Amino acid sequence: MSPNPETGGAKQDVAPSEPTRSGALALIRNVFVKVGVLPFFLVAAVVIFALLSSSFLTMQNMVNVARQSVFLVLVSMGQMVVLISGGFDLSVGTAIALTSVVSALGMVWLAGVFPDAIWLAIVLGACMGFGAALLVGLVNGIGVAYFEVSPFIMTLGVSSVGAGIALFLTGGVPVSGMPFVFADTLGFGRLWGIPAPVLVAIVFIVIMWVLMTQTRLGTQIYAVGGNIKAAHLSAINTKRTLLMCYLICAFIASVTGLLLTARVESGEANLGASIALESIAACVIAGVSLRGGIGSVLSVVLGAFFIVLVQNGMNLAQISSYMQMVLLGALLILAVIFDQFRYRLILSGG
Amino acid sequence: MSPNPETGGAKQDVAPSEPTRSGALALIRNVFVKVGVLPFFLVAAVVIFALLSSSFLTMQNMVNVARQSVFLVLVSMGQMVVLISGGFDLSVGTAIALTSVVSALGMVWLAGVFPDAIWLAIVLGACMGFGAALLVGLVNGIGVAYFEVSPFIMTLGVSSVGAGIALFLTGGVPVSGMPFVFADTLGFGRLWGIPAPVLVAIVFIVIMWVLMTQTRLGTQIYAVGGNIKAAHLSAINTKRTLLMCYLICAFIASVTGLLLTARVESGEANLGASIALESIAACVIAGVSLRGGIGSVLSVVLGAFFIVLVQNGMNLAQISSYMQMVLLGALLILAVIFDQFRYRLILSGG
Amino acid sequence: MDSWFPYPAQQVTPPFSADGEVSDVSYEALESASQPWNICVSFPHMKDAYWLGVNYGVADEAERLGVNLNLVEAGGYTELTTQISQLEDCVAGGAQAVAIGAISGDGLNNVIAEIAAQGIPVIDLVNGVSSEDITAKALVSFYTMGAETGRYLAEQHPAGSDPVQVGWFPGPAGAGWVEAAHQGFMEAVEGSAIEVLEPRYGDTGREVQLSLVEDVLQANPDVRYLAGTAVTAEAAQGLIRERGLVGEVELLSFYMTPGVYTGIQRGFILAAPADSMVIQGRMAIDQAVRALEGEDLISHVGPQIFVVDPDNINDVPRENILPPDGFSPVFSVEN
Amino acid sequence: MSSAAQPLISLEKLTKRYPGVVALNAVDFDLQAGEVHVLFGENGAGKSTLISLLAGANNPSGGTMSLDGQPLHFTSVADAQDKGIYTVFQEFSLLPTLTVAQNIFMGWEPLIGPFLDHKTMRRRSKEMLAELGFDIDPNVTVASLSRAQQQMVEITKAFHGDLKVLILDEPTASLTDKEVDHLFDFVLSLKQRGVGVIYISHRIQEFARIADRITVLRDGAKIGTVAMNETDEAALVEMMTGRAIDEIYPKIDNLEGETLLEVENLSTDGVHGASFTVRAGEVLGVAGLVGSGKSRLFRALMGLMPHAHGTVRLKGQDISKAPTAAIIRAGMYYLSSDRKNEGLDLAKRSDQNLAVNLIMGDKVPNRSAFVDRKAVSAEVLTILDHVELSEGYRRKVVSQLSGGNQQKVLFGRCFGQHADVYIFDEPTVGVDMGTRAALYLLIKELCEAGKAIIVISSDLPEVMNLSHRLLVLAHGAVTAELAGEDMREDVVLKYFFDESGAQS
Ligand SMILES: Nc1ncnc2c1ncn2[C@@H]1O[C@H](COP(=O)(O)OP(=O)(O)OP(=O)(O)O)[C@@H](O)[C@H]1O
Ligand SMILES: Nc1ncnc2c1ncn2[C@@H]1O[C@H](COP(=O)(O)OP(=O)(O)OP(=O)(O)O)[C@@H](O)[C@H]1O
Ligand SMILES: [Mg+2]
Ligand SMILES: [Mg+2]
Repeated sequence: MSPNPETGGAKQDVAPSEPTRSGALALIRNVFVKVGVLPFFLVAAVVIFALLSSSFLTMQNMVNVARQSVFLVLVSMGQMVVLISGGFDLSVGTAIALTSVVSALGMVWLAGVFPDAIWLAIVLGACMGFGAALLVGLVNGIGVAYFEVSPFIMTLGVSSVGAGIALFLTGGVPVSGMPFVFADTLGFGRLWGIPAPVLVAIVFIVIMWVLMTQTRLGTQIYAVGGNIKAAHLSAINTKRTLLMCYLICAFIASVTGLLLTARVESGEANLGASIALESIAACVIAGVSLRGGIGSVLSVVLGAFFIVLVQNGMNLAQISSYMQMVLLGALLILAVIFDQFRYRLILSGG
Repeated sequence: MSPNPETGGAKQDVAPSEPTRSGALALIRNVFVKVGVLPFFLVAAVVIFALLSSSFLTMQNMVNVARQSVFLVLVSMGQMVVLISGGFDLSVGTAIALTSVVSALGMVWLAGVFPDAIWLAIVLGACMGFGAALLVGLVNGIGVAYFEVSPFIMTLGVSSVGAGIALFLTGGVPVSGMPFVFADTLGFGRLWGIPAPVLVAIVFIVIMWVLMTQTRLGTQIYAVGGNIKAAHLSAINTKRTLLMCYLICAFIASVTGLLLTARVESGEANLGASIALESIAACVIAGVSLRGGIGSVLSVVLGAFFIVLVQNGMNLAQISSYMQMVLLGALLILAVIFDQFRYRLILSGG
Repeated sequence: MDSWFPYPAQQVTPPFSADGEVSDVSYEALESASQPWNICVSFPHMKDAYWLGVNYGVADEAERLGVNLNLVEAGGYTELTTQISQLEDCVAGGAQAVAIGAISGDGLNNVIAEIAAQGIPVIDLVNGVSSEDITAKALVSFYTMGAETGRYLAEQHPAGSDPVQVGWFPGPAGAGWVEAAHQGFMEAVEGSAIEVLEPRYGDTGREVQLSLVEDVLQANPDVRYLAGTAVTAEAAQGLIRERGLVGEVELLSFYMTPGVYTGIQRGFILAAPADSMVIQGRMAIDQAVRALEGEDLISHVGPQIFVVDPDNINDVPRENILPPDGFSPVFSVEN
Repeated sequence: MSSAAQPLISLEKLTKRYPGVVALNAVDFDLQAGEVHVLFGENGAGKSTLISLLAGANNPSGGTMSLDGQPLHFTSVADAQDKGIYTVFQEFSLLPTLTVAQNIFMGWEPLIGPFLDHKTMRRRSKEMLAELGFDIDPNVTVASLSRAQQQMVEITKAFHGDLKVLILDEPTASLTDKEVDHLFDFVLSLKQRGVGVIYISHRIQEFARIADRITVLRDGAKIGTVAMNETDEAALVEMMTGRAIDEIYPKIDNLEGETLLEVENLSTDGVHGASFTVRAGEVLGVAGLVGSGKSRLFRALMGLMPHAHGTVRLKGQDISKAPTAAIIRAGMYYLSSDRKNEGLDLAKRSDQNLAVNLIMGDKVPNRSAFVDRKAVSAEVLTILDHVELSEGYRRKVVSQLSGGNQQKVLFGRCFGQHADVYIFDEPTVGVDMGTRAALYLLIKELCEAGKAIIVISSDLPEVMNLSHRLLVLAHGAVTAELAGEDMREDVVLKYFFDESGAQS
């Protein structure tokens, strides 16, 4: 039977049936059906890159990959929330840039005002950054939920406005002179040998997992994305739920912005320019549906990590950057094709 | 009645009821309900910019605006076709870049081979460019229609692959040395005082209007985007239809690429970098639904024209670049809010 | 092949200071490296002829000296985080020295400090960073380039002469080199008869710059000069011809590309300062090898800037200021 | 029922306007505690509109509502639920991507601290489903259920402990007798507990079993309220339509023409070895319980199910491997039971929906790539007349039509092209009696014109009255093929429960 649009719909949690044949092949097939293609891709990538470059599997590089992936992992989780609600957030990059610029300006200014209370300056400055990003989320949320503007245009518009403001605030010049201790702690600090940004990411992964699977709000977000009319009829405050999604996404982007600012030790208006598309891509290859209602935190973390890992591996393997573009594009497509294939296996009672 | 998700759905062609009150206000209201907010925004923009800058309403500037808008208008029409089919095309920029690079390389090479048949070299070179772009469309279409890959990832991936190839072909250096007559004709030529690109755009507007409203293929595209399963049950070859959409979009992008190449007189791998999002924005403010099935050619033309007109006006009014970003973003949002408002008016029997 | 050195250069003392003393020197490079060092070079992007020129410089110099080269590019001036990751990856991949064409003047300081702390020499290439931890700088600042361009104009229209309008197109808003060039340009024309119009920021894509130019011509019919990125100048040539404004509106670019070079040759572009990006690339590799081998090095140096205009264009050695025709990017050199 | 008691709910001059229509025109209505009050009326009469106001899903344009004498103003469905008013919606309120258990507990999830108690949720929903006699696994996603099964979940969702008023909008539209019996038992037990029930249905024969009073609506206005024991079906129908309908099932001649469709050993997921034939000029009925595989058998035949095997011959030509579009062009037409997901383009107008089929089909000569708009429009009008869709609805967006009127549009799509075999999957779900009679006449016309007709329905009287032969399915297998005298309800029911021992 030729594939037909029937099977093109949303993914479903159909439990795979018992293994019908024995052997390793059947095992692989079962694992594939259960967890999807990303783990396989990850393993394959690790093996290939380890063969291509001896420095790939070193401790130092693993720490690098972990730290590099933090930003995309975080933003992708926020993006996921919005995507599950049936929306889109193209303004995550702007939220990052605004956080960076505002918190840097804030810290520099406050450090001048309270030279003896550096930590106070840092915390207040960070809060100003959060405030700016939450404002972005609030405007997005109000537009989408209450004015029913298409999320695409709403977040694109806000992103343009926000970028203009960030550039205006700095005149395009990076804001430097932030307290050293800020970068030393959030950017380079380590606890039990683990870089601080990685710790922050782990905390957020746990929080987001709990939020999406163990709380009412999580269920409501899935519900609103699944079918907003039905959610409305199911006594869900759809507007409030949508607003929450954009706020959550902006907040996570803001945390990312702060971590990035600590990492680069300056407030930059150009941070995060391409992260919106990248985070959506990470979500989609992790099986999040752009029509809403479907997606899981752990897959998204894996999806984002996979993208960063592949970029790292290709850099180490000294693959030319034009070739990297070709390979990465092809990999994204391949991942989704395999996922589609898995879905067919499930449908056929794999 | 409080707004509720019921009304949040797609836009609909509900015929407005009779005017219930007299006077100019009622007339405006009726026109607004009938044709949407874009014409009003356009008029407002023209008036404001004419006041702000004396050179805005000159003949020469109008010709400028017409010519500048050609590119976005064309690409937006192609994007519209894909959006109506329920998809997304993020690779229009890459199709443009590939066309530019390939046709320029082709023309330069062929002009060397047939120095006496320059027009042959130009036509063959252009065909090579079309071929490259159609390949992009074909891959997109096959991925989306036959492998059921999410259009977002498919076109994003293809866009990355294509950009890599375009850069690889040129090393990022513009391809110069194209036959002068090519640029003189397609880029700067005029017929009856109208710039050649504008003529091409007009021809395509007519073709696209006929395609979408008068042909079976058009009907099929709307049907597939409206409800792909229902279309499947109406004996529509949904896969072929989807494939056609991506081919059409790539072809129009390719024509745009050729016009741009003539305009800038060189083959550039950087052309069209931001046009994917811009064209989607133009479509959305023109009322095209990102969920598919809804959209009209003439509104999209208006939407794209509006964006370009505003950019031109702001440039003439010497509005600073940062401020322009803020204003344009706000305008996009406003346009969609008004459109939503119009939809409510229609619903409330306006 | 003739060796490229000695090359007229300018040294800044004390090194790395913004307002240090500039003195002319003659730059001498090593004949060859003692062993095939692994050198990593990081670019903001590899999408235009300017960076292709630098690419040519570093690749050819690595070849000549007999060292290994790995080149990474971040994909654009908005990709600061990518550049940081790439630098980390370079070091993890075994680079013994790195040369950086920085995206941000401040944003890379941390990663540079980390790299330097591992004893790896860091060379600041072309764009300039504010870090104290670098080993050497091989660059001509874009501030100077902007200033050279401004000075060229200011000299022709000194204070007191008839005021003239200049349209100014610095490039994408927020990029470090753009802001530097902008600052240099504005300071150089200050006090002269030059009136600079509202700067028109925009991506260095041709169609974007073309629209900006069209709009400025429209809004300011009296404009006399258009100065800006190379893309601006290249894109504007056709427009000026089409409008019949040749001779009435002159074009300037604040850096050199093959297109600008041809434009100057044909007389469509008035002038552009040459920063010899090929030589900057060569110097960076030479400095890296010197640092690795413990040789003396001039820690803050750049090729001498000169303004190319139709008068001198035929005397300028093209291979020093532009990539050769037909050169395609080299991402890795193995020796 | 004593009229002296204060009504549980009373509506006065309740009005709801939509653009161009007054969906509800100053309707008075009251509901007593422990009463089942039926709302009855043609498609588009305003029944669903009335209950949407009571359910908090919509705001009235005028009039007042009160509960226990207290005025009611809802801002949301949650509001109404807080006051004990729960609704089973005609257009379901289910979230397709969530599990059955999550759907049932949507909004009142059991918590441990701030966190969801998934275990209790699963256990309780299993119990609730069992209580209502619905055989559904609470852990599967709603999207994977058939329409009838979704209906069951929708019903289960409304049964809360603190129920005061229960509103049921066509809950039995896709159910078979077995589930209906359970549901009615349950409604009667609620009634005993003093819950007020508003019940909407087009199945008039159900009223005698549960109704106390019946209110009839027509064109948004109230025609009257009558006590069940003082009226009969004929009177109700006349109140509803304004005219008498004597016989809704027509007598269809059996032409016994040549064999058009031969199915041999067709199997797919949930269908095992089905074999049967259909001849030109006859109506083949298909009956079976919810989930027995009625739909899947014919979906497989249309090429809509993955991994189907067996042979299907249409007019002697093997079509078992052909894609759906080719099967349709070869002369088969399938009317889906799921009008929302695969039947209609909800965002388009009724006439636009019909035009698609005409443009794709061969009824209107669309010779070149261009569409003959005039011919198509003319044909659309004819079809709309056929299915009795009133003028006012023809240029309306389908999502704004009442459920029954949507079904009419869907039915109209089958006249878009010529076909030899028509498969109607639940063709009259939610359609009022008058229109059903008209649709049956259309089926009769098709059949007597020599077409082969297959009617799949969970409404047993419907299939038994229309068909010449009846195929009974149980657990995915054909358990009986009945004709003539054997087509009796008791015989059919026997095979429903798989007495032949077909594999499952
Ligand atoms: N959202 C809406 N927008 C506009 N008109 C609507 C909307 N919803 C319903 N209507 C109109 O209101 C009227 C009453 O519809 P309603 O759904 O209440 O009918 P009903 O009695 O439930 O019919 P059925 O038996 O077919 O379900 C119809 O004319 C319908 O077209
Ligand atoms: N489109 C579908 N995709 C996946 N599973 C489906 C689909 N439609 C039905 N099912 C499954 O098939 C079973 C019902 O089969 P089918 O629809 O053939 O039964 P039916 O006899 O027509 O019953 P109903 O009265 O529920 O329509 C259900 O268990 C349901 O989960
Ligand atoms: Mg109804
Ligand atoms: Mg069924």
